[in-house]
Amino acid sequence: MNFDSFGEFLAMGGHGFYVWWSYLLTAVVVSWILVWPLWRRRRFFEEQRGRLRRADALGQQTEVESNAPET
Amino acid sequence: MTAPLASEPSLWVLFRGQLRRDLKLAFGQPSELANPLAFFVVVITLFPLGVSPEPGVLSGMAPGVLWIAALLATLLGLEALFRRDRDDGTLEQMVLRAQPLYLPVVARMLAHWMVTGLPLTLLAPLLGGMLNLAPEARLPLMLGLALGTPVLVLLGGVGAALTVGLRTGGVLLALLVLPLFVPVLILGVSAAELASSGLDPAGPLLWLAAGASFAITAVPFAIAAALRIGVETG
Amino acid sequence: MTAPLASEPSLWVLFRGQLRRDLKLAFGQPSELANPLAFFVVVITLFPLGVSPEPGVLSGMAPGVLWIAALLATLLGLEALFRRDRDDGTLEQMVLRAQPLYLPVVARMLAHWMVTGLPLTLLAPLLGGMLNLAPEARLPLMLGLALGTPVLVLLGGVGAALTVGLRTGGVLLALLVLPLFVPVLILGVSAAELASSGLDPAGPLLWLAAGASFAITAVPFAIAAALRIGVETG
Amino acid sequence: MKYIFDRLRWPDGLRRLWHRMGSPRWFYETTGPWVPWLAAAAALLIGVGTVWGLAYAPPDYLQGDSFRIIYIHVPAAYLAQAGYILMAICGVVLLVWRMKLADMVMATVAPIGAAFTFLALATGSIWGKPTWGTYWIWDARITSVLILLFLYLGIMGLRRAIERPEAAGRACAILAIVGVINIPIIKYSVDWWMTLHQPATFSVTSAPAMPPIMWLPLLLNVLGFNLLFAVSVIQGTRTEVLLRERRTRWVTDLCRQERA
Amino acid sequence: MSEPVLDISGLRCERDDRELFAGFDLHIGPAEAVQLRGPNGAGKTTLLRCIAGMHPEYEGRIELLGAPVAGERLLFVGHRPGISGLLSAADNLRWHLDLAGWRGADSVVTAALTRVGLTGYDDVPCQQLSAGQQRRVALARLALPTAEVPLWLLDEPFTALDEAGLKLVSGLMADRLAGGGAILFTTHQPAPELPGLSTRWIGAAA
Amino acid sequence: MSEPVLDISGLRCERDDRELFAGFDLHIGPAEAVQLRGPNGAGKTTLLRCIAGMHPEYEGRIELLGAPVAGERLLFVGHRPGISGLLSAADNLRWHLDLAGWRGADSVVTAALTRVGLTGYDDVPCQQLSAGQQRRVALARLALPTAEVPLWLLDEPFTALDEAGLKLVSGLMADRLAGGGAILFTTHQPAPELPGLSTRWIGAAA
Ligand code: HEM
Ligand SMILES: Nc1ncnc2c1ncn2[C@@H]1O[C@H](COP(=O)(O)OP(=O)(O)OP(=O)(O)O)[C@@H](O)[C@H]1O
Ligand SMILES: Nc1ncnc2c1ncn2[C@@H]1O[C@H](COP(=O)(O)OP(=O)(O)OP(=O)(O)O)[C@@H](O)[C@H]1O
Ligand SMILES: [Mg+2]
Ligand SMILES: [Mg+2]
Repeated sequence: MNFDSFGEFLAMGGHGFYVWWSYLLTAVVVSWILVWPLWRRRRFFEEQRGRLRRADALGQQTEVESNAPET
Repeated sequence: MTAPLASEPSLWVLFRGQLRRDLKLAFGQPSELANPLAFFVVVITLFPLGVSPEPGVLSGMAPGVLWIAALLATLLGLEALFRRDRDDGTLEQMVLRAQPLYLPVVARMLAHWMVTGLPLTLLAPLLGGMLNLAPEARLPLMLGLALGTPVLVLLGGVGAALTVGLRTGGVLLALLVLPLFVPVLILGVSAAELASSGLDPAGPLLWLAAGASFAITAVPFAIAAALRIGVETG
Repeated sequence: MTAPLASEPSLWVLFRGQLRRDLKLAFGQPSELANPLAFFVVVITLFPLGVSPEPGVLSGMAPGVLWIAALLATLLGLEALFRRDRDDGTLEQMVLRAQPLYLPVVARMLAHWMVTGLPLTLLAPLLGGMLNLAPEARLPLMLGLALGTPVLVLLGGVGAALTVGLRTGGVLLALLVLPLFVPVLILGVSAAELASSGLDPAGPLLWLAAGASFAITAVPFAIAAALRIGVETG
Repeated sequence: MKYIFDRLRWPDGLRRLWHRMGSPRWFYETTGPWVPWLAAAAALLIGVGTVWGLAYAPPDYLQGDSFRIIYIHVPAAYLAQAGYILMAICGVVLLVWRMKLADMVMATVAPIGAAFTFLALATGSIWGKPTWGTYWIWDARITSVLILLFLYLGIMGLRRAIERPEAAGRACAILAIVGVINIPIIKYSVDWWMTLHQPATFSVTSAPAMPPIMWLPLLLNVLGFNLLFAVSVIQGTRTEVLLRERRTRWVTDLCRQERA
Repeated sequence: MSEPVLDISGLRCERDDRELFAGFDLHIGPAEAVQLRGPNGAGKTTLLRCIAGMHPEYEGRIELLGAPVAGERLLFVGHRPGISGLLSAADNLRWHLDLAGWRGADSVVTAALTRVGLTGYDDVPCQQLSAGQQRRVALARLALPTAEVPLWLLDEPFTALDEAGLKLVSGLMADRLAGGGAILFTTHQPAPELPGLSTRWIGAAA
Repeated sequence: MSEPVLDISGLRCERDDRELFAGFDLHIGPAEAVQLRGPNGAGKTTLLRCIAGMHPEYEGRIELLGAPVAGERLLFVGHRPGISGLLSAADNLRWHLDLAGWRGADSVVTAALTRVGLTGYDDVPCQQLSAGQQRRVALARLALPTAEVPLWLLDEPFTALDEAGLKLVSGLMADRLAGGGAILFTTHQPAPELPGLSTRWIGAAA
């Protein structure tokens, strides 16, 4: 451990402001990067669920590309 | 609250409708709001690259650079300002039906300003910082931009309206309009420079304010008249 | 000398035809040849006004200013470069029938260069003189412009082709294209500055020459591919 | 290029793998199980590296404790460039082999790479204040990272502006390729130009040779951020696959399962 | 005969030193429709633009309900659709309402789109509609409340329309006639059946 | 039956998640003309663009004389005229010749303009022509020597044309058929009399 107390650790030898700002910013950006695709994925499933429910309620086959190529 | 048709047409509806339409055309999605902002940062980057990256040199050039960026941004969208509307016939309809034509013209110019002058004014402190602008010059520069960019847009609008039906677009238009921009440029730059040498920038700013109020009231009439001519040709 | 249709289509005819058409569109009358020249004089005037009229400051800035004027001129006409053709369906025909599409693309870019890069290159000694450019820097500046402006036009063409069918024209286009312009700007400016400090400007000029020859051979393919996409959307 | 590639005598297995890799469904189903493991490894590496870097590494003899920003700054700067190159490679694959998956990866990488570019700029300029006394300086590396950010923003803007995903993909591929040719040119020209004006004072390159206790956490963080990048790209691409293939049977079935 | 809505007398117009028409008289009363016919280049569009006030170089007298023509009292649908391809149909129509300063609910836009058979297409950018659908958007203006003006000027309204579209549009025209409006229109196709329709030839020698 | 010029089988195309046509087959032999019919938005223009290679998102097979379609072997006249309004008719046509790399005298341009009844209008900017005259300029391409290609794709060629214009253009089409070409065209108007003409409906339910 390079610091003697937690207060010193926070102070970072007078550079605390800069160091903690950088790390905070990084934390925010990184969590955004990680959460965004998951959020989009959840929203997609919700939408599709709604669509499928509507389609089922109408008693129709959902439109499905029967011969969609796999590549 | 469906009003009967016989009621007096609403000027406010006319203005708001045009503004809404033009903003929709400028920003399809809210994410596109970032484009003008990014554009200004790129333009500013050209100067350290082209002229000199030294903080001392840059800080002297800063007001001029920001103002030249404003001219450039105003010029860039100018050719398309009425051309597309003319081509698809919406300009015709506007000239025919809008009563008075003054209002949609103001709305259109306001929309153009919101893509060019407004973002630049808001970014000015940041861009000034990147160019080492003296801190005391920041506010006068912003004020100058806030007052001067509407004038640029309006003067540009006259040029755009005059050339709307013509073949020679871009270059001729720029040539018409740039000399008109010169006084604004001079006043805006000198406000910032006075402030950075510790003097009072009120003089040029007042002139700019006077120019802006005159331009806002009078120039749209000129644009409207030019548009009528542009529609007749075709 | 009416050739039978079955004869091999002539590439030269294709190239020349496109060039002739584009020049006709750019200069309806010979008097319009003066417009680009006047435009540059006006643009150059903005810098002494906006930044500083002192000869010492100006002469240091001169190469940067001229190069930034070149970027500006290239940008200004860019949005209209393919847009009008797309709107009236001639772009469609070009993509369908031109074989190879490469040639009319080169012709179009050449025409655009003749309105922007060429007049600037020719005017450079005069404009440099107005900005107190060191005499020994004139030739390198001209050479740099002659080699670099074609690259600007070509890179700009990629941006114009990519955005041809889009609503967000001007600003997005500038944003796409300006970062690509950076190396040209740097090399061009540094050639002139090396020369004005008495050093040999051959290095950057050779790089520019290499860049230009690469760009002229390769970039039109990218433009052609982008145009195909632009036509498909319609 | 495709011609040469197709003529080469690839082992059958490799060839099959290449073709299978083109299938979005294959990608979705194969990479699913990877994600938790990758994420765990990333968390571990970054956790250890960061705590080590923040709390245990000794302060720099010149910059004091502000140098601890390096543990995020360098990985971010590195990924900013790697992301763009990845995008351009995907662009080539898309244009030459018409592989839809490449487009989906490209679409996903753009915002992630831009985010890392932004991070590199932000942490760098925050770091600049204590070391150089100013948040912004027109140094070579900084300027070229700024331009890189604009290249990213341009690609993202272009993709948003084009309605048809097919067309958007190819347009972005063209731009990414033109851009990637420019990246080294931009980097070297800026480097050379700015250093012509700015002698070594602000040089970022002359990092003092660090003792292992200082660079080991950096190494851990670089590896960790790489894994993080991978996790994020894989997750993003998986979502993109679902969105683009929403009308195929396998995705509909998947949605039905999700519902149950 | 009731007081004419549109009253043209002694109209003369030339273009490129060629006389298009001279001594041209036309009187259209309320609930009357006139189909203007003539070969390509005869001057039909020019005549409509003269009436709308967008071609001031003519001699003669044009009056709308006894007064000089004012843009707000007529509805002009020209060769150019007056529709922005970048905006959706609903946005375009909303703008047309706004232009007239019309205070009212958006529901009239949906209703107008339904009248021209475009239900469900209201939020697609018009660029992405077929030629006939775009034409229908332009003509949906005829179904807006702001279309209740004394005179309609329609320049080849049936272009690109299929048979169903033609019926819908001629239905709108018939409604306007029933409401006491006057219509002057051009078309090279056989005109639809309309009450009070007459034909007027112009410059038979092109 | 002789070898077909245009051979389409199993064509399927969708737009905005709506299937326009599927399992579409069409074979056009030399000297045959097919009029494509269908309501607005049925997909006629889309089909023509698929054939011309300007709409790549389709499934199925399209062959021109047994090979994939190449732009130089067909002539496409779309909704957009392919004519620049800023240039004169002659310049426009000259450019169309140049595009095909055609080495020959300018006299063919004058001849083509004469064939569509535009004698004397060759040096007016097309912007200043009437709608029908502009359409005629676009169609004058059919009378150029470069129009002697196996397949013509004409999307509503008769728009804005008067009766004389319609005759001239159908005359050009008949000539091409006599020369062994194939024509696929759309129109909502009654089709002109042509030898070897058949009608093909598409997506009757819009
Ligand atoms: C906005 C400002 C800054 C930007 C955009 C920036 C950008 C970069 C880039 C692109 C790298 C290279 C990573 C690689 O090799 O792949 C880097 C590395 C590095 N930067 Fe920064 N930097 C900035 C500010 C700073 C500051 C203020 C310092 C500290 C004085 C600094 C110290 C370092 C160090 C020590 C490295 C690693 C050594 C090396 O690879 O050369 N940077 N930075
Ligand atoms: N650019 C486009 N982008 C997306 N969808 C389009 C586009 N153009 C047309 N569509 C859609 O494709 C469908 C078919 O259009 P198409 O133009 O092929 O019809 P069409 O049969 O030619 O009709 P018309 O008789 O009106 O010309 C329409 O429903 C339209 O909404
Ligand atoms: N913008 C213009 N400038 C100059 N002359 C024009 C312009 N527009 C049309 N003309 C000329 O005026 C004449 C009449 O054109 P107009 O458009 O009125 O004809 P039209 O009867 O509407 O024909 P069409 O049936 O083809 O629409 C034409 O000979 C044309 O050359
Ligand atoms: Mg007409
Ligand atoms: Mg169609």
